Formats: sequence, structure tokens, C-alpha cells
Amino acid sequence: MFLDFVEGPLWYAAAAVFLVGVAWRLAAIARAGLKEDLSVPRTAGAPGAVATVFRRFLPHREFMRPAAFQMVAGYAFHIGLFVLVLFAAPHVEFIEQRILGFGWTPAPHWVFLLAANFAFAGLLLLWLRRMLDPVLRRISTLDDHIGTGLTFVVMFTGCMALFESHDFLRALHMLFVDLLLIYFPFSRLMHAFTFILSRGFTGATMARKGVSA
Amino acid sequence: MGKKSPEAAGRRRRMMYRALALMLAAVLLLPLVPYAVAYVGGITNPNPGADLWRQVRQRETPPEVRTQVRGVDTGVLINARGESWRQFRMEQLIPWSGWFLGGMLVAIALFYLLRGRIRIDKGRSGILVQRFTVNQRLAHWFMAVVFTILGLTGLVLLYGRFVLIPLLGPEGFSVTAAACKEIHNLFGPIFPLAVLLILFYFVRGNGFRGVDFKWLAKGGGLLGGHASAGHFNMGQKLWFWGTLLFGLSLVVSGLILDFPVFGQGRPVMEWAHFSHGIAAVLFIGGAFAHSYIGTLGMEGALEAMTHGTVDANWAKEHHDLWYAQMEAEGKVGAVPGQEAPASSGSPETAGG
Amino acid sequence: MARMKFLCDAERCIECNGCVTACKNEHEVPWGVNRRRVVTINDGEPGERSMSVACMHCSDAPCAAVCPVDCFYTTEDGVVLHDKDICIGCGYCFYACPFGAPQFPTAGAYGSRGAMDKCTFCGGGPEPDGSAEEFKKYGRNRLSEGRLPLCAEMCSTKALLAGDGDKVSDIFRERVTYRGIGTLAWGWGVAYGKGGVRQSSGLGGKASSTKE
Amino acid sequence: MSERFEQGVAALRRLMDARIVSYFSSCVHCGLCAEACLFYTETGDPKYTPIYKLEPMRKMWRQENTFWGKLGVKLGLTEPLAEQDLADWETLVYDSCTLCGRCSMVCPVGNDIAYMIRKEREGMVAAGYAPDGMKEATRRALEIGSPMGVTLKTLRATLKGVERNTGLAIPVDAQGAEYMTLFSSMEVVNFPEYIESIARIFAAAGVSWTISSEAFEATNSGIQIGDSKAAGELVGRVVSAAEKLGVQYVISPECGHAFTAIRWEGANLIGRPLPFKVIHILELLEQLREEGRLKLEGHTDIRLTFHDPCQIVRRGGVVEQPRQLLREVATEFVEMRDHGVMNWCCGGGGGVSANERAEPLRLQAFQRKKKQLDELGVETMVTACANCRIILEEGIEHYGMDVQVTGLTELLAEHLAGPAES
Repeated sequence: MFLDFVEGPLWYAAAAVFLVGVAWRLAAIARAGLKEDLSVPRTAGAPGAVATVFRRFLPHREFMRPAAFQMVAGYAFHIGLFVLVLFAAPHVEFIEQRILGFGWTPAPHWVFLLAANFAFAGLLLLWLRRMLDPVLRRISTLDDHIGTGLTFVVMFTGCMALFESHDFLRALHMLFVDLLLIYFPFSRLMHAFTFILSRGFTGATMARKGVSA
Repeated sequence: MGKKSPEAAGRRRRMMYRALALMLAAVLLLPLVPYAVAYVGGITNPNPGADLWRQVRQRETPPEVRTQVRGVDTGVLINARGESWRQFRMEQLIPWSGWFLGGMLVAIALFYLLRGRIRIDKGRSGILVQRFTVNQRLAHWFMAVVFTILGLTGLVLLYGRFVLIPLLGPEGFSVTAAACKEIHNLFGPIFPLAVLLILFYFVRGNGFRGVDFKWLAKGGGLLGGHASAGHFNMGQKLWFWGTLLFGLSLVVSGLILDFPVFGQGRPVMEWAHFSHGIAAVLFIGGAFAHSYIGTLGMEGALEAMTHGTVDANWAKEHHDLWYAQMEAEGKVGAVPGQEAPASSGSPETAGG
Repeated sequence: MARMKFLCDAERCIECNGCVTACKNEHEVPWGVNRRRVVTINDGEPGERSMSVACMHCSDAPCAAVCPVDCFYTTEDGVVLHDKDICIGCGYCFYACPFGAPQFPTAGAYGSRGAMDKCTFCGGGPEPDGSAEEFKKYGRNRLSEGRLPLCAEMCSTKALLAGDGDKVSDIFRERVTYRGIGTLAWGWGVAYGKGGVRQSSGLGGKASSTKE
Repeated sequence: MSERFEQGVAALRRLMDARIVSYFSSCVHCGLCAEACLFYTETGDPKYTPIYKLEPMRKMWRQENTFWGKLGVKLGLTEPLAEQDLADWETLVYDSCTLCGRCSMVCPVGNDIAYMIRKEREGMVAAGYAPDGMKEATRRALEIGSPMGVTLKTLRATLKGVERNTGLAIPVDAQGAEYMTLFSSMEVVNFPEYIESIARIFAAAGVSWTISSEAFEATNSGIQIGDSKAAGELVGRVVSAAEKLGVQYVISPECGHAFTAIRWEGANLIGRPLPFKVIHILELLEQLREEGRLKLEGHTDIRLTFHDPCQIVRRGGVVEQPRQLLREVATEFVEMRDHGVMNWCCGGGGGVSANERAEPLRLQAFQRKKKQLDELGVETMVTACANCRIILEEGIEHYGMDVQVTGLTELLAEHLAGPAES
């Protein structure tokens, strides 16, 4: 009943909102348009865009120290989350049965635990800093807290359901997954897709100027 | 030298055969003598297995044991310590910790009724002093969140059978307990990180000094008279070192319990559980007092951990030596980047 | 009411592991779990003894006492069973059990413990007797069919006895008296033959009832 | 709601291009940009966080480009961008941002924050919220031809002095010259040494150059205040003068934003490709040196460092040239810890130097440069931007430091080989 609903109708609705919403957001960016840059470039923009998409995975050497916290916590969270989402055994099974029709080798249990620990520690540290650091307090919006909170709850309920013996816990997890998917396109969680565009735009502009950004 | 007759030779050979046969017979029959004696005399020897079973039962010197089944402790026939562990958990840990934690709450409630909220005597001055850095606060709240998650799930597992089964029913509680167990096991390995952060960011200023013992003698000012203190008073220092001590104990025993895949047997696990339970209960009891005095119990204390600043009058009343030092260094009132209520005409309409 | 018990006669057990195999096969026990095991003491030395161990279905079961979710129950036959739907795999029963009976299927290294699994005295679980669900979780329910545990049934030397405690102890008592003790418990005739050591001393009458 | 405000909103709406929409969609408010901004690091005040300076534009984006924002405004739950927001943010946008773009280099999702602030200023100025000093400078630039009020007369007087000092004839309005030079007013008024230096170098290297009497001003207040119309007007003057003289190259002087204005924004401002190539003086000098036309001799053994002007280096792409040139003439050239594209701004770029009320804040922000210099312990700093140079000198004066600031072109002219050396 509850599980059937959150894994059935609600899941399809959430996935639809997610897909359509993300597409709509990306289309909105395209629709906003970009004026052609008439200045004479030093180097081509496109390779610079690609380069910057990858280069920004690490801060500039000079900025390592100021960015150390966000680097460590950010990577712990993001890599952890990535492993959890794509390689946790129940997720692989779900993807195989409900989405793609094929799966892949799931991560062993100890990798899952390690990933979950990294993800939780990273997310908690980042979230707490958002509440404590005057800078982050100043710039954070309600959306930041809802987005972080939803992600936290999804991870938390996911781990609660780790024992895989109670449908209720699985359903609870699925419920929050559905909510997260529905919330996703309307929120800052969109950065998961748009960061490529942002880095690309900046990288292209800077490459035209001959600066590797 | 007479020559040997063939008869003599034949006689000797026969004698040799007979002797051999006799010796063979003796060899074969002699071991039967005790049986024969026993049979005839009705002697009852003690069962040779008795000593063996005694050994197995009491495990003083465990006998050499082999089994086809691979696994932890599969070679142990009788685990005699299981019973003492059961006694500890069911008859000591659960009831005694219940009394301790309950007593702690009652004591705090009584303290609140008798002493009330500890106010800033002189009122707020409006002048702020930076007390904790962002990183210190981060370490504190990280510990607080992880501790709360672990503490709550741990208590559910400890008392749930007695408190929650009547409320949720066995099925309902099983769901709760399964979730709690997974969360407890999963957040466990994050706890060492929290302990390390606390150690790293708070170890400075937490060394014991002479003034701390005077503070203790005056009961932190509760027993009359003003008790001087530096950046941390004796209570806070004890709490800091307690955190490390209990934290270490919980981390070591917790990791042993959390990952039962390194061949640690039941004696190790039982020991780990013993120390895990005691440390956790004491830690949680301390946390009750700590949270009370940091929030409801004392005016002006919580903001030190939320905004990182305290009012100058609060500092004077509770940490006079530290305040004097801050004053000497010209750090009173200079709080960079603080969102003071009267922040220099900056735009406040943003956000949300 | 019957009170079901196991009893392993260490003088008879020859460590053939037939009981272990029978159990594993009958219940389709998962990989890594052994509800029954044979333990040999002083292997290869004089005085070697073997013994088959599993859940002994204690009267005051320590596992049930320490279980944080109270998932154990004792049947009318005195069989200690547990509900896998309620079990959370914490492992406390394993610490408390004197015999190391509770087993946990692990999911690889850093194994999180699954729901506990142990000998059911071939008595199944809380599901309807003989249901497929019951078989999947707990193995075959022979008791409901009026049959005793397969391990004992399969024991080639009849070292492992299972059944109502009174009957089992009667059989064992007879054996002990029949074969005597100490150095006298020796020889084919004593162990399996008709003539007992004490037969002449007037106790022999009952020995014939255990005759194979 | 005033008409001016409507214009500001319209400008912001018009400027909301794919880049900005993408940037706001990506921002996760991680706060890292604060650490990159000298106004934040030197004051510790969170309101100086770069992305926070974009709050008005973010509000605009939210109400125009996001679902919740649109819905919220319709239902009256979300307050739309109000005129008060622009008023409140004026100081943040103009006084505490030098458009140095350091934040743009560190943003993990790759947002070009400096670009957004540049666009936000368009909206601010359209709504009438800009500092008086900058408004005045822009007015002077449009009316007199120079933000500092330098007229052709002033230039001629300076050039006379230059000719006297160098003994060289300075070509003005020479038809068919290859290069046309521009100057920043500051160079004309405060640093005629720069003009002398390029005159000597060009004479020695045999460069065919000229100055236009119609457009010699390189600075572009329109860029700084964020007024594209004014900026286009100022660029247009240079373009028509260059077309009139038929030059192939226009040389951007040692002035940061002037280079950005003509090199990177020029064509976009006038809406067509420039009919000439724009080259920065340092690019040209390095090119001449490589071609062997610029011969240098002698070294200075003074320990010195190079201050990267943001608009030339980070936002302009002239990174290696000044270092190559400097190594030719200085044996003891040392780099500050953060240099090149990660340098720290002097604190006076992006029009902040023209904004009187920003001076105390600017001097506070200068502490960042002071720390860098103290750490290095040098007494000579070379730079290549007249505006940086003035700001650096002011800061050094304010903090009573013992540091000399000199222009790179001058330093090169001092080591010019051959008879030109006086």
C-alpha cells in the first residue's frame, strides 16, 4: 500500500517532474540567449570551455588553503553521495529493474559503508558551517537549507532501510526520494547539471582572453 | 672343541621358537592384565572424560579444539562468559543506568527549581567579545549532532524492549530498532572524527591550572563567592577531558563491536560492550548537564556556540581572567564579521 | 507436555559431520551459516572426544533474555524459536549463548549482520506450519509433521539424540549404566553388543531394549 | 515606482543572458568567493561576499526566471526587486568591488561573478544608483573627452615637455602610421614618464606610430560605471579616429580597464568588429623584444616584484609578457605568493578609485597588498597600470611603507640599449 504508492504512482510522477523540470530549466538557460562575442579571440573558446569544466574540479594552487574546508568536506560529500547513489546494491537493483533494464556490479558492503560515512560527515560539516559561518549565514537562502535537508533526510532514511527487512523503512526512503526528485528542478540542486554550463561559459570567455580559468 | 651334533642344534632351534612364541603371547596379553584385574577385583576408575568436561565447562585452560565449521568461536564448546555478560547487561547496566540517567534529569530539574536560570547579574552591556571561532563551533556542533544521533539510537536499543515495545508493539519496535541499529552502526565511524575535531580545536586552554582547583573548591561560585576562571573553567575542562576519555573508550569499543569481521571472539566483544555501555551512559549523563547549563541554565551561554560571541558582562562574571586578557589584547568589542544587531547600515533585506 | 532436548553422546560421536550435512541440506541453510557443528577436543590424542552442538533450546534461554527486540519465544514443546521479521541482527544473542548457536549471514567484508539464524529443532518459525515462507526463512518444519530433527535421525552412531527430554535422558541413562564408566567402557561388545559389563550385576534387563 | 527604477529593471531583464541565468542556477552559496575577495578578507564583514553583492540581480533572476519566484511574486509571497534594494546595494556594488575577477577564478561551479557585477551595474546606473564621483567622471569623459578633464591642450602641453626631455618629435595625427597610441589621463597628468618612455622605445625600435588629437583618451568610464551606451560612445570615438588615420593597430596603454574596454568589449559595444587590432603596450614591447627590435642592456640589481593589474593579467590575458620583459632587466625579480591570474587587486580598480566615498574602505582593503609586500620584503614594485600605480602609491603613503612604485615601460626605457639612453 504505502510502499506500492511511493514506488508506483508517486515514483512515476516524481520522475516525470524531475525530467521535465530539468529539461525546462536547461531550456530556460538556452532561451535566455547569448550575444555573439565580436572581439578577436586569442585562443578558441570551445576547448577552453571543456578544459575549465574539468579544471575547476580542483582549486587553483594558490587557493588550496582558503578552499581546504570546502574541498575536503565537499569532496567527501559528493564522492560519497555519488558512490551511494550509483553503486549501493539496492540502488543497482532498482535501476536494473525499474529504470534501465540493466545493471552493473554494486559496490561491496564496506565500500558502501565508507561512502556513507564520507557523505554524512561531509554533508553535516557543510550544513553546520552554513549555519555557523557569518558569510554563509548571510548568503544562505531557505532553498539552501531545504535542499541540504532533503538530501540529508534521503540519505538518513536510506541508511535506516539498510537492514532491508522492513518495507516501511524502504517506503519511507522512497517517499523522500520522490520528494527530492520533485523538488530538484526548482532548486539549487540544479547545480548538478548547470555547473557544466557555468564552467563552460566562463571557461570559454576566459580562453578567448588567453587565460586558463 | 667337540663338534656340534645335529640333535643339539635342532633342540636349540625349538627352544628359540618356544621362547619367541611365549614373548609374543606376553606382549599381546600383558596389557589386558589391568582389565583382568579390574574385572576380577571390581575396581572403578574415575571417568577419564571428567577432567576434560570440567575444563570445557569452565574454560580455565581451553582444551585444543578442532571443528570443520569455520568461523568465529566455532571451536568453543561452552562460552562460560556469556552468562556473566548477560548478568551485566540485564541486571546491572540496564537498571543502574536507568536510575543514573533518570537521577541526572531529576537533579537538573531540582537545580533549576532551586537556583533558577543563572542570569547575567549586571545585565547585558551590548559589547561583544569573540569567544569561539567558526571552526571551534563547527567542531562542537558536529560532535553534538553525531553524539545526539548515536546517543538516541543507542538508548533506543538499550531500553526499547522495556519502554517502546509496550508503546509500539513488537513489530513497530522492530522497525524502529532496525533503523536505529543501522544508523548507530553507520554513524559510529563518524564519531572518531568528531572526537578528533574536538581535541584539535579545544585542546588549547584546557590544561589544568591552580585557579581551577580554587574554582572547584568554590563549586564554581555556587557555594558562595566569585570563582575566577580563564577561558575555560574547571567544569568545562573536566568535560573536555571527559569527552576525550569517554570518546576514546567509545570509539575503540564501538569499532570492535561495529565490525565483527576481524575474527574478534565473544570475550573481546563482551569486554567491548561492557566498556561501551558504561562510557556511553556516563557520557550521556554528562551531556544532560552540559546541555542544560549551555542553554536553559545560563543566560548568555548559548550564543557563544551559535554566534561565537559573548556579552562583555557575561565574560566578566564567568571567565574574568580570560576577559582581562582579552581586554589587555584589545579584543573586546572588536568582532570582525559578526552579524551584530546594529551591523553598520548594511542591507538586511536580502536572503530567503 | 513434551520438552524437546538434544543430547550428544560424546562416547559415541565419531565426528562424521553427518548431522551438519543433514541439517544444511534439509533446511537449505544459506552460505556461511551452520546451525550445527561438530567440535572435536584433543583431536588425534588419547582421550579425544567429539560432540555435535547446536541450539540446546534452553529452559531459561540467555538469548531470549538479552534480545533487545524480544524476538524469541518458546513453543509448547519447549523449543526456543525466534521471529526473523523482528530480529534486527544485533548479535547480542550470540554473546549470551553458551553454545555459540546463533549465526549471522554476512554480506561480505565489513559484514552487516543479517537476521539471526539458528537451529529450530526442525520446528520452523512463526509462519503457518509448512508454508513456503516458513521454509524460506527457517527451513523445514518436521515437528509439525510429527517427525524429530533430521540430524539425530541421520546420526550413524546414534550419538545424537533428540526428542522429549525425559525419553532422551532415559536412553542415555541406560547407555551409561549399561556400558559402565571409566576403563570398563571399552570394546565392541560393551558399546554395541548384547552382553553388558553390569549385566551380571542385575541391571541387564533394560539393556536389551536399546538393542539395535 | 519611479521611471528610473523601471529603466533599471528593464536593463537587468535585458541583460539576463544565458550565462547569468546559468550562473544563478549553479550557485550553491558555498561562500568560497568571500575568501577570494580582498574587501572581505581585510574587513571580515560577510556583506562583502562577492555573490552577496549580486542580491538585487539574483532577486531579478528569481522573479523572472524561476518557477517559485514567479509563483511567489504572483501570490504575493515573494517580494519582487524593489527600488530600495538598489539603493541599499549601491555601496556594495560600486565601493566594494573592483571587478578584479578573483572570485570568478575560484568559484567551484565556475560562475563569473565579476561579469555579473559588471552587468548588475548596468541596471544600477540605469536606475540612477551610482556614486557621484563615477557619474561625474563619466559625464566629463563624454563632454570633455576625459574623466579627469584632460583636454587636448593639456596633452599638447605634456607632449611639449616630453619632446623637450627626449629630444624626439612626437607624431600627432600622422596619416598612415602603423600604430595609434592611447593614453590614460593619469599618464598625461601624473606620469608623463610613460609617454617619454614609449617615445624613446618606439624611436629606437623604429615603430611607426602616432597620437590622434581626436581620441587619445584610453580610459572608459562607461565600462566602470556600467553604462554601455556611454562606453560605446567612448569606444566609437577611438574607432573613428583610428579609421581616419588608417592605422593597423591601436595600442592600449598601461591602464587596466582601458585594455578591457577596447580589446574585449570594444567590438561588442559598437556592435561590429573593430577595423584595427588592439594590442597592449606590454604585448607590443615583448613582441619587439622577440623580434630583436627592442634591445635592452644593463640590469637593475634591486630586489623587485611585479604587481599584476587585474584587467591586464587575469581579465586581459597578458600574463607572461610582463614577466619576460622584467626578467630581461631585473636580476632580482621575485614573485608575490599570489601572482599572475591569482594576484590580489590594489583595491582601486573598477572605478573604485574614482569614488571618493570608498576611500576608507579601499585603504583598508589595501592591507592585503601590504601583507604581500611585507611578506616579500621588497622595496620596489613594478606595475603596468596607471590606476594601480596611483592606488599603490596612496596606500604606501597611507601606511608609511618604504616601497617605490614604477611603471614597467619606464623601467624598460631606462635600460634601452644604444644612443637613445640619455
